[in-house]
Amino acid sequence: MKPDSIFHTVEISHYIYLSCVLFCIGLFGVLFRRNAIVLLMCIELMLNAVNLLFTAFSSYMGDSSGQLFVFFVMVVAAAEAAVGLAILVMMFRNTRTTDVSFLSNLKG
Amino acid sequence: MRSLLLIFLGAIAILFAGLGKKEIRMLPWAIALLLGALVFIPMDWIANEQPDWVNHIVPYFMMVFDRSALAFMAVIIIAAMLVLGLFGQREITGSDQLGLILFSLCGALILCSFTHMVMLFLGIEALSIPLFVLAGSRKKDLRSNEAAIKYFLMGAFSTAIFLMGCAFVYGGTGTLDLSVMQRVIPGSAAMGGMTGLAKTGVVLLMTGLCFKIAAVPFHFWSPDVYEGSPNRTTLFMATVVKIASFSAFFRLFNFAFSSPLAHGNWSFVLAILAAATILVGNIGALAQRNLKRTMAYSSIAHAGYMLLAILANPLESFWALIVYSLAYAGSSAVVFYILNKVQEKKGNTEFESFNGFGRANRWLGILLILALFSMAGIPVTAGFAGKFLLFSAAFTGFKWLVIVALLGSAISIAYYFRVFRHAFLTEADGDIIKPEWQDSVFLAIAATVLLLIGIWPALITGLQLFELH
Amino acid sequence: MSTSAGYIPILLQILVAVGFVVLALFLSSKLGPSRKTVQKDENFECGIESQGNARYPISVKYFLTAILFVLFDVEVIFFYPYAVNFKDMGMEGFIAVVTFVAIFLAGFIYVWRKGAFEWDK
Amino acid sequence: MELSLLFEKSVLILILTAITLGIATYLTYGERKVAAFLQDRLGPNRAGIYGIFQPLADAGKMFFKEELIPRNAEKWLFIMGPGLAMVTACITSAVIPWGTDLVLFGRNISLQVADVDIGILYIMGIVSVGVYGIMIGGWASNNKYSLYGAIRASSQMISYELSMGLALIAIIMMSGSLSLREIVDQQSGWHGMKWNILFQPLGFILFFTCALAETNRAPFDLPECETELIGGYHTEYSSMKLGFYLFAEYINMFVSSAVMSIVYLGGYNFPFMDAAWFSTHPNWLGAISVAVMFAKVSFFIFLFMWIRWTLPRFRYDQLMHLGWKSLIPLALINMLLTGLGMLLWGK
Amino acid sequence: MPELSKIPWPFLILSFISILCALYVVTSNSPIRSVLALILTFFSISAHYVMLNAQFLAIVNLIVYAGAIMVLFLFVLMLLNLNKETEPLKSNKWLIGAAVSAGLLLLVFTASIQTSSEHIMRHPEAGTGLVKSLGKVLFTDYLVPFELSGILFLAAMVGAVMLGKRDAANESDTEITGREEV
Repeated sequence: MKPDSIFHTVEISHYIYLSCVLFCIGLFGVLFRRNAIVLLMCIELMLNAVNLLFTAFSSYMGDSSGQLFVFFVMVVAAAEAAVGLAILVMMFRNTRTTDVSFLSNLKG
Repeated sequence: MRSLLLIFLGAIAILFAGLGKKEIRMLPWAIALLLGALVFIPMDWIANEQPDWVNHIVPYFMMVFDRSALAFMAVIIIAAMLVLGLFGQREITGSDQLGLILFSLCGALILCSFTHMVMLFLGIEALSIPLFVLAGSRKKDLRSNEAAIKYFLMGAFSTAIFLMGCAFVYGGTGTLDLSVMQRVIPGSAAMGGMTGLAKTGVVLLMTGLCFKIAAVPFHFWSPDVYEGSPNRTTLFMATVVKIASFSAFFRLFNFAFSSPLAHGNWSFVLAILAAATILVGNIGALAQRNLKRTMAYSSIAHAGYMLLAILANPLESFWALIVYSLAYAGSSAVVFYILNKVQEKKGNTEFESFNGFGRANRWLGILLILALFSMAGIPVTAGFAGKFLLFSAAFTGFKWLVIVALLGSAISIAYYFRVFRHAFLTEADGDIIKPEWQDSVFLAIAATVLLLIGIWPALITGLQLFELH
Repeated sequence: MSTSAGYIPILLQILVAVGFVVLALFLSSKLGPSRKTVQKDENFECGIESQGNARYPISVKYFLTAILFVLFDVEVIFFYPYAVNFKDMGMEGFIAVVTFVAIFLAGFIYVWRKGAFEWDK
Repeated sequence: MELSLLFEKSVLILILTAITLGIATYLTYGERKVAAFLQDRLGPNRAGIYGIFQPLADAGKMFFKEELIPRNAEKWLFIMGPGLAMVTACITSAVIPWGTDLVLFGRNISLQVADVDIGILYIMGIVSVGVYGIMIGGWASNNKYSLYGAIRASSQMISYELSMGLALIAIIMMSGSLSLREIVDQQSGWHGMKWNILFQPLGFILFFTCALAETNRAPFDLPECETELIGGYHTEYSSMKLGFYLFAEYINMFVSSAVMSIVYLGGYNFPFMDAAWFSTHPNWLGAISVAVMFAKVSFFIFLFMWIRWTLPRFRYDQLMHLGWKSLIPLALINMLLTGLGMLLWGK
Repeated sequence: MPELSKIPWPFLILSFISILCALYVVTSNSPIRSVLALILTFFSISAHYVMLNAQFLAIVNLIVYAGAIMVLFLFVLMLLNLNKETEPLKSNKWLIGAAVSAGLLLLVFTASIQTSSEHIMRHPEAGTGLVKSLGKVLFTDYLVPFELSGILFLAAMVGAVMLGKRDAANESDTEITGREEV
């Protein structure tokens, strides 16, 4: 049981694959779902995939700027989510739904 | 720097000054603030001794206020002044909206001056987050709500894609600093240009930014959002946000990814996007029956033209982009002002509402013609100067694209003419609109900008920008 | 101990906790009697029949609290890396943080004056 | 990490979990005895001498009670709620150092499950995740009272989390590290009496108030105030699931007492622990330090109970006003003053 | 694609959990369950961070995402009672379209990874992810972004209050339902 050595045998490409897969799952959700809250969750998932990728690069390259970038992504995502959910609640108060397809009042 | 600080502090001051009061006129203060910020720019311009920004980045600052940044900042502040000046009298109810606009403006100014991906990202967010709110600022209006939610979802989604691009570029180059990136990104010749990671990253970055500027095929959100948002916010999005995004696009792609090897990797994709944007924007605009939607599509088309500047040699295209942005901001402001006034009278922005407008209001009619001419790119207006400069800058590298752009401009004349026809050639009696004196001042400024640059573009292009490289 | 390996005991503790909880829940569900009746499975509403759906929308104040919590919480997170480095950074770092606190306070006071914390109205 | 260390940690974890559960069980007894003492009654005195077996009987009963799941409830979430509450309560103690190192079988054995770099942030993280158990349980019950209880609980917990974090920052500025072990060791000066509470009295009061609110203890027990909400978020629960919610509350109380002892009262430090004799008898030192630690924890637990049986309950608006309008500004001021003080009079 | 047998098992298990939970997030019909699955995803990603020795990020991820943002999501879902509202899923056409575009993107990614990424050497230095070293960089190199994010929060607060607060002028305006709260 040598976890340190286990960590060292993970290659960077594994992390890239993983976060690409997560990103694409999130993207799929954004394209497929239409409940606004679920859409927002899928976007958060995509952001997390990005964060994972940044962290992997940063810690493999021994460069802290990637991790700081992730820090900023996280905090900004929080601000974004806060504003987004405020908008959603406002919309819900007017329409009683968060289904995005309801938004067909505006033609595409 | 000083302008940015001034606007930020002013925004906070305005927020707090308006607290707890029902009716307070903060608008003059906001405009004074912008004027103050604008005054700083020539001062900085003169003081600016940096010949080459790459080697003179203030340590730890992540922003550099070189002359190219200052030029964009000036355009953006002028555009913001037009937005506030022309739409301030009725629509702004609280100081919170004004504060949000100013915060957003801070983000826009950062997009002119970043030298680091973190600043680019934060700038985009600082620009967008207040706008999500502003788009939905008419809380009871369903369309405004929907515009807000759409704009928000598209914004968040494009941010995710943009960030993925950042991550790939970071993996491919090992840095987030633009000046380092510029050195690293070509890769070694043995590896054949950029690494695969960096290539994918650049394409993803491009995609993310194309969402922001509403380039085809990532434009689908913009007509809805433009139509649903309050008019002032729409104008802000169409001018300030678009110009700031282009500034970011220009800075990122022409500084960080500008080496010949790298350029070849992304320029072709971008050229195709530009061509598609021009065609889709113009053809889409033809099909509309509503002036606000037409303007939305025409703004997509304008984004297409402006993409030429990013493709072309930055030394030539920089001033072209500035002139074009100014022309675009000025003419949009005029058209949106008239559109807003008509909407107040008639309740909608269908073309029919404009019938007889030009006969009823002589001066506004002339202004409308001027603005439309400028948008269509007819000589002696700023729009013509901008288009001419843009097309000639891009002509050396992308002849076919310039031909597409000319074709697009030809199409655009058709729908601009339709506005003209409704406003001047129909028999109906239009409503008489009396602009308040403050409005007249700003309309006059817009008109002056359009005419002056149209007649004498060297006023701007003659400015000495130090060597970009 | 500042490597990833230091977290293995935490993982173990999580496993132990989860194992205990699952086991106890399972045991208690097997050990106890199970005599279901219609009335016993009703929701409790002080003895009368329950009225309507229990999950109906609720005051917007709670959202506002949660939204503001998210924003302030993230700002508080920023202070931790500072606090750890506080001694090394001296006055310059302190001024930077005071600036940030000023912006924080500006937001806080604004929100306060706007009445977002008023619960008695 | 080699196997022997892993084994050592496993034993420590098992002992710790057992102690935690035992303490949680006996805290119910303690609470009733304290209440009886304060109200001049006898309290439980039937099962065993002084009723000492009462909690065991209670716990046994929990197992054999019928399990009720309301028809309209979301079954899995309903079960998950108390489980989550219990798990989050049980894992918080992982970073807490319980005493100085022991020397057994020629090995240095640390009485701390994991000394990680993020130390106290781990506790903050788990506390912030602790909201879910209550929220999910309350919502899944499909009962109005449960939902109200859950909303109140979560709003209250998130509100007080802010000032808790801010109060901690002043401490971290003094210690320069997030590791709880470091924080304790730095309080060992002045012959083991250099406790943080001497420098941070305001911070201590803030933290203590927040701890009361985070554990939903009186006077902040609005989520379960019987007069308004029947049982609050656990109205619909019975048998072991109810037991878990109650246990989780007591475990949280225990752990937050431990955290407060460590952060403000010097943890396992005791006066004259630097005596020369101890350096040659590390195991005595370890044993006494553990005893001291538990004495401090007991003191805090008694304080919790004392407050519960003395103070009346807040109103919800008072609770939120206190959290947002008083504690947060105070915590900010405390933080800035600490920073300023340390810069000016260089510590 | 790398051979599965060569990948260390802790990484494999964690990745499996992440991907499974992520799939559940996008396919589940009940938004509440999506939220819970997303929280689990965040936990597994935090575990990845720990494996990468980015300890500070791991805990910030938990506090910010799992402890704050997701609480907000759960609040919105529970209090607006959105769970019962069955979301009509888009048609199969959409499903195929979405799957194809996501798959294509994944292919592009895969292609780009295969041509490169060998150049990223593993750096043995372990200290970059610790609070202390990150904090040092944050308060020197990243000072301007730090202050800027303060501005961003200020803007977000103003916006959230503007949208969320009832207008004083119009009392009947904004309460979500006729029924009052607790």
